[in-house]
Amino acid sequence: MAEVPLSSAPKVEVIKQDQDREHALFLLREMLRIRRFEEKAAEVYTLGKIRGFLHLYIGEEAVAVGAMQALTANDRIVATYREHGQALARGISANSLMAEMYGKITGCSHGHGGSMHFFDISRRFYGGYAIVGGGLPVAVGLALADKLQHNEKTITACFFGDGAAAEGEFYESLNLAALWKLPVLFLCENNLYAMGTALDRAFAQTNICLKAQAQGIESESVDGMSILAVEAATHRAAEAVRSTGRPFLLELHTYRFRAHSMADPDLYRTKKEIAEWQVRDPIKVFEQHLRERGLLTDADLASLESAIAHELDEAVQFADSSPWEPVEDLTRDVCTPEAGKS
Amino acid sequence: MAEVPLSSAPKVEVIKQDQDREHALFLLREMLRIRRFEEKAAEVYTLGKIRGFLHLYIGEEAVAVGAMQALTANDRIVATYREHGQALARGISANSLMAEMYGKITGCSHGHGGSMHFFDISRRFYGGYAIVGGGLPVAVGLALADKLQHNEKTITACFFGDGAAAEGEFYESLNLAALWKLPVLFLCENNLYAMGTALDRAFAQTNICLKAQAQGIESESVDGMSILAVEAATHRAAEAVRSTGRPFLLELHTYRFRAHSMADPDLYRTKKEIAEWQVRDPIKVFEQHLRERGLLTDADLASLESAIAHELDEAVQFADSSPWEPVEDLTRDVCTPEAGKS
Amino acid sequence: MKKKVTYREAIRAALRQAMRDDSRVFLMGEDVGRYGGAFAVSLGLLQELGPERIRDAPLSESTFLGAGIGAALGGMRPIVEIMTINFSLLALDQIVNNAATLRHMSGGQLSVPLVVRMASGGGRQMAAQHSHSLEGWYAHIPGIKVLTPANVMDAAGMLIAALREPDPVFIFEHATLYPLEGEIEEKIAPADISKAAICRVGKDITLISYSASLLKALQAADSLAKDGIEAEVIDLRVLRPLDTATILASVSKTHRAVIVDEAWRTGSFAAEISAQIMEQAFDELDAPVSRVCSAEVPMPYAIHLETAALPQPDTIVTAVRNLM
Amino acid sequence: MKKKVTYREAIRAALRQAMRDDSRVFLMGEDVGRYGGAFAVSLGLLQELGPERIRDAPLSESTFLGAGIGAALGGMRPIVEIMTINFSLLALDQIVNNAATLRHMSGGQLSVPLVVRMASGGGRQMAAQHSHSLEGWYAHIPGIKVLTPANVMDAAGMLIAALREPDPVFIFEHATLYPLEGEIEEKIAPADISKAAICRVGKDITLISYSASLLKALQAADSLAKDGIEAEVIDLRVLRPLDTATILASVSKTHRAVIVDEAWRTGSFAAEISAQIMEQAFDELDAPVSRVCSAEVPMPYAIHLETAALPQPDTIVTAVRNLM
Ligand SMILES: Cc1ncc(C[n+]2csc(CCOP(=O)(O)OP(=O)(O)O)c2C)c(N)n1
Ligand SMILES: Cc1ncc(C[n+]2csc(CCOP(=O)(O)OP(=O)(O)O)c2C)c(N)n1
Ligand SMILES: [Mg+2]
Ligand SMILES: [Mg+2]
Repeated sequence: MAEVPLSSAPKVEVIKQDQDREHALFLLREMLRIRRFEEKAAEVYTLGKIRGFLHLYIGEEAVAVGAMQALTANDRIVATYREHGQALARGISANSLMAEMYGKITGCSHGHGGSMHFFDISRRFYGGYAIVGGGLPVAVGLALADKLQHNEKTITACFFGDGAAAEGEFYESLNLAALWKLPVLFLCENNLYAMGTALDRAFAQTNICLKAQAQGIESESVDGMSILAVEAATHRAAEAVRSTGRPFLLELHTYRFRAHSMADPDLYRTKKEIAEWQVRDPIKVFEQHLRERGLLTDADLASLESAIAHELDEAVQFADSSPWEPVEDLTRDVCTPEAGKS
Repeated sequence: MAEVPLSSAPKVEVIKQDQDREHALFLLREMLRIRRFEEKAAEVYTLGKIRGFLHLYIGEEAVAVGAMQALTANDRIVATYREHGQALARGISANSLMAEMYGKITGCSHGHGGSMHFFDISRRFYGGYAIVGGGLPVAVGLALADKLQHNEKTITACFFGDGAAAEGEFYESLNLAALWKLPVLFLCENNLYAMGTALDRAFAQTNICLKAQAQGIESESVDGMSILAVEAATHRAAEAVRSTGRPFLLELHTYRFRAHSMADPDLYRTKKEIAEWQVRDPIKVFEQHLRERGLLTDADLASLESAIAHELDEAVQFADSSPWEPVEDLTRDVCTPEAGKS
Repeated sequence: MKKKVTYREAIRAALRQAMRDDSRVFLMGEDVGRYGGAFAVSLGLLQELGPERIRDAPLSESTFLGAGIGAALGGMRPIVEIMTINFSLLALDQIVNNAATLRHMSGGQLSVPLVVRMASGGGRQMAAQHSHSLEGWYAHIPGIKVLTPANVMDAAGMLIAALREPDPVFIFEHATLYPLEGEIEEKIAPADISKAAICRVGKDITLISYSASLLKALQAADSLAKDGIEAEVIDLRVLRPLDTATILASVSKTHRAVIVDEAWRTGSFAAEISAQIMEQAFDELDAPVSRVCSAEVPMPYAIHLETAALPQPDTIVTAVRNLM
Repeated sequence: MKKKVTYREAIRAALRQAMRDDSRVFLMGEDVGRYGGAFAVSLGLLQELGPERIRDAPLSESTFLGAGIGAALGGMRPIVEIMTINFSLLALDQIVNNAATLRHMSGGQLSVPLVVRMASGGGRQMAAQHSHSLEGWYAHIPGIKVLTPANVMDAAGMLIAALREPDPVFIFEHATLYPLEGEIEEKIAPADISKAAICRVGKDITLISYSASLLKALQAADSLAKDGIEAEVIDLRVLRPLDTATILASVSKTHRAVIVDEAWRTGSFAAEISAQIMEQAFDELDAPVSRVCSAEVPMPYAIHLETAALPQPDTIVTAVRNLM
């Protein structure tokens, strides 16, 4: 079933220099923040404080964190309903994300969106799309705007799942981006499942890079469990998009350790398969990698963990104590106030 | 611009035996019938007797006639709004097609469909789809029905244009047919244009067989101006579908000599390009081929033409004199009468 | 013999029965098999009936719905599950232009005996892209039938009835109703899908609703009764073709009506019902027909906002009081 | 200075003006460039403005409309042309779930200044898949504006006005109106897109319509006048947000109303108008509001059937007479 041979060791690139240590610890911290944030979200969900759909990213942290390193503050990001990782890695505060999931007005979408619809335009984070495939055309359009405005170094990074690659919009979007030579970095998070449907039960041809090629787009497949591999590949891909102005597709082989959503009993995968992938836990593997090179001590880790725990306690506290939007404002944001006329 | 080198001679296969002559004259007659039928339709259209959209197939006759030879009476056919050729080649009478375009109740769709929506279930001709790409899922479903009912030798032939290959449904349909191993013969009539949009202005990657491959479907490209090449290739392809139960895509390189529809001023192509393709006129080329081999005389041709002229005069006469559906029956066929309950 | 089941289980039982009784019937849709359905409706059926009958489809709503049309034309009795009504927007071209149209366009040669099921509605904090109530759009389309089961018996019986129809039938299962309990017979009989139902008899006002909103209308009727207002409550059950006769008979008795519809107010199906009462029972009315619908906002996630956006028993009560 | 142009030319002039005045504006859609537009609206503009501003898109309605949303978010002022409303079904997910929703869902952070133009309607024997009148569906969607120009001035002026809106605007150009003649100013001013228009003043009954049906309502008013019935005729112009005040004022004067809407009757936008009159002017009514809509049939090709399916001046006259 799995496309990527499970036995293959993660292709981490060696960290050579001392000044890299700081960056390495940053990457580790970012992945840990996502992991702990989501564990906290799941915990709060069971208390009924978060409701609706909650899709956890646990296991896939290397993708969001690694990819984000290649993006500048000007670049634009489009994500899916499974976007906690991207949002945190992009620098949206845990406070505003937690508050969003509580439905509070202090949330990054004023409590209108919840877990699936994070937005933060100050970070050029354009959401949070919960119709599978629905974000791709929007990403293509953002890149078109940049092209037409000659924002030459700006690219749009579009995250989506393997499942989305079955929807017609995927092909249409790739074609349009390639045809019009638009700076879109397509980031396919291939976690081998779309809800309960395994990749090879959804596609007659499971090679997603071949699909990109057939639409005229260059592509590369990467071990999405290795933060260093993802980071390096995304740098290359983003650089290709920036320098050519053309789209590129990166396929990131990864795996979600948790169920599709909190509502999913996860009956369609074997415990064995999950366990095999857990051996490749991007955080554990990277920790090990750093320890082996003497770059990470128990004390380092403890201090990372305690800072994160503190951040998350504060986030929960913030969300809990934040106010609700007045119910009178229910329809306020449906249309732009007339004053906003351009 | 053109994908197929114009210089390449049509790959006709040699007609060897005497008993083949009858078949060859049949193929010629079928192509001529389509050509003359459409010329007549265009003429009647200018008189205002046919209205709405009229999309002529002139130049592409070898595709419909050649492909149809590989289909049995049990096979199912799905076509587009440019389906006069397919309908005639499938044996629907010129009378009922002409009457349909007049909007008469004697038409193959009772005058409800017009030129774009020919149906004849007795011939397993399932229409006439005018939303580009809209017929493909239906064809996939027909093939699914055959598979589930173990109609093992039955296949569904689905005609569509190069333009349809840009729509998401094309990729979705190919994937579903391949994934579920359904007996669909996809027949892509690549006439290099979707209305006024040339192939290479619609696709970053113009190779349609590569797109088929990326969806897990075997494919082949054929000279669609050569009746014998089309016939032979479709026999092979249909045989592949019949014997494996799996889909196959045949790309037929062809060209429409007329404008997209009667409403199209045809401003987006050069006269030169059209003239170059007219050299490859499937009817002229085949006539020449037969003459060179002593299989066709002027007398043969004259007798074919006169039989066809007679058939078409009768069709116009039939359409002209046919009755209109009573206006009281306007909504009669919207739902199946209760009596039809299964 | 009756048995107690949930709405979800009732549909599952009907699916099972239909597939056992007729080899032409099969189910296809996203995650209907291994996953057991996004709402666990088909849980276990893959194991019972096998992958030919319970077909997991790739994410491609337009195409697998279109394939349902083709399969129906080809002699099968497909049931297509679209996970939710939100995603059905991706398939609307196939629905409007093919499913609903082929019969007429072919001069009556074709019938499309296709059943499409989908979950709809808000109330579970699923936010703007997962909470639509677009049944009214479907009810606008000639050539199809639109069913909205609001109880366990209808959930099962309507599916059985739908499979006997020669033309496309769309069944909207409200996502909040799946846990609802009720009774079905061991052998599920086809429901009558030609009539609305009077769920509560009253003389002072008619409350007209369907699907999950019906339960709110019934709650409102309960509290109105405490104040001596006897509301008659109609479950429309079938939005297309609409059973206007039952509505008119009730309004002719009560002379007042409130329509409760979870759709956004402007252009809601409630407007159609109001217009029909206007056209056919104008002289019977002692007050204008009024509507309780959803606020005109993409559904907000926050619980208090979602609650405020949707029709609620108290807003129905207020609407009734304003007419008395 | 005024000049005489067709509806088609008026839109072209507005496109040209908009693109000259604002470098953020561009047009994209199928065959808008080399072909000149399926209805020749943009004929010549590619040559004038170049392929960056007049962008031919591949057949992929959902994606190029979605790309319009993205381009709007990214700072441009895109005009997306969907060839016809029929094909817009393929893009409806992007419209409902993204274009109309992003502003609210993002807590007011985003605006989507997107203009979408499309041809709609029947009357040209284009049959079942090319003759839809679904403006009423669009008018149901919160977060967008819906414009239906019925004359040459509006065709031009509404486009200019739409481009100044911060939110998505949908403009429906009736396919039979393109050859219609009228006058526009040399420099096209933005039309007022907040109000309906009284096209003919009358005292006996109000005829409410929009788009091409309006012309039929005006014809009906002419023939009614010969019999001494003075109809007031309202062009709705904007279906969302609806100018209810103008409707109510007229009905309060005439006490009778007929709504003419090319959509299929059940679930038509005409129902919404009827319901609003019921709710807000019930006491003013001397007769039930009635509707003249299309027959509930996928549009037939044959001329006599299509004519019978659509509202016509004589069916409007009959509807009026039935109320007097
Ligand atoms: C158009 C559409 N169809 C179905 C769904 C229901 N759904 C939500 S997530 C999902 C699976 C998507 O899988 P993938 O794209 O691989 O992303 P992942 O969840 O694995 O990150 C499905 C089917 C949806 N949201 N949108
Ligand atoms: C979904 C959709 N979009 C647009 C159109 C308008 N249209 C009709 S035919 C056509 C071109 C189709 O080209 P192709 O598929 O190559 O077929 P051809 O006409 O060349 O035979 C277009 C754009 C349509 N009918 N359906
Ligand atoms: Mg996945
Ligand atoms: Mg073509």
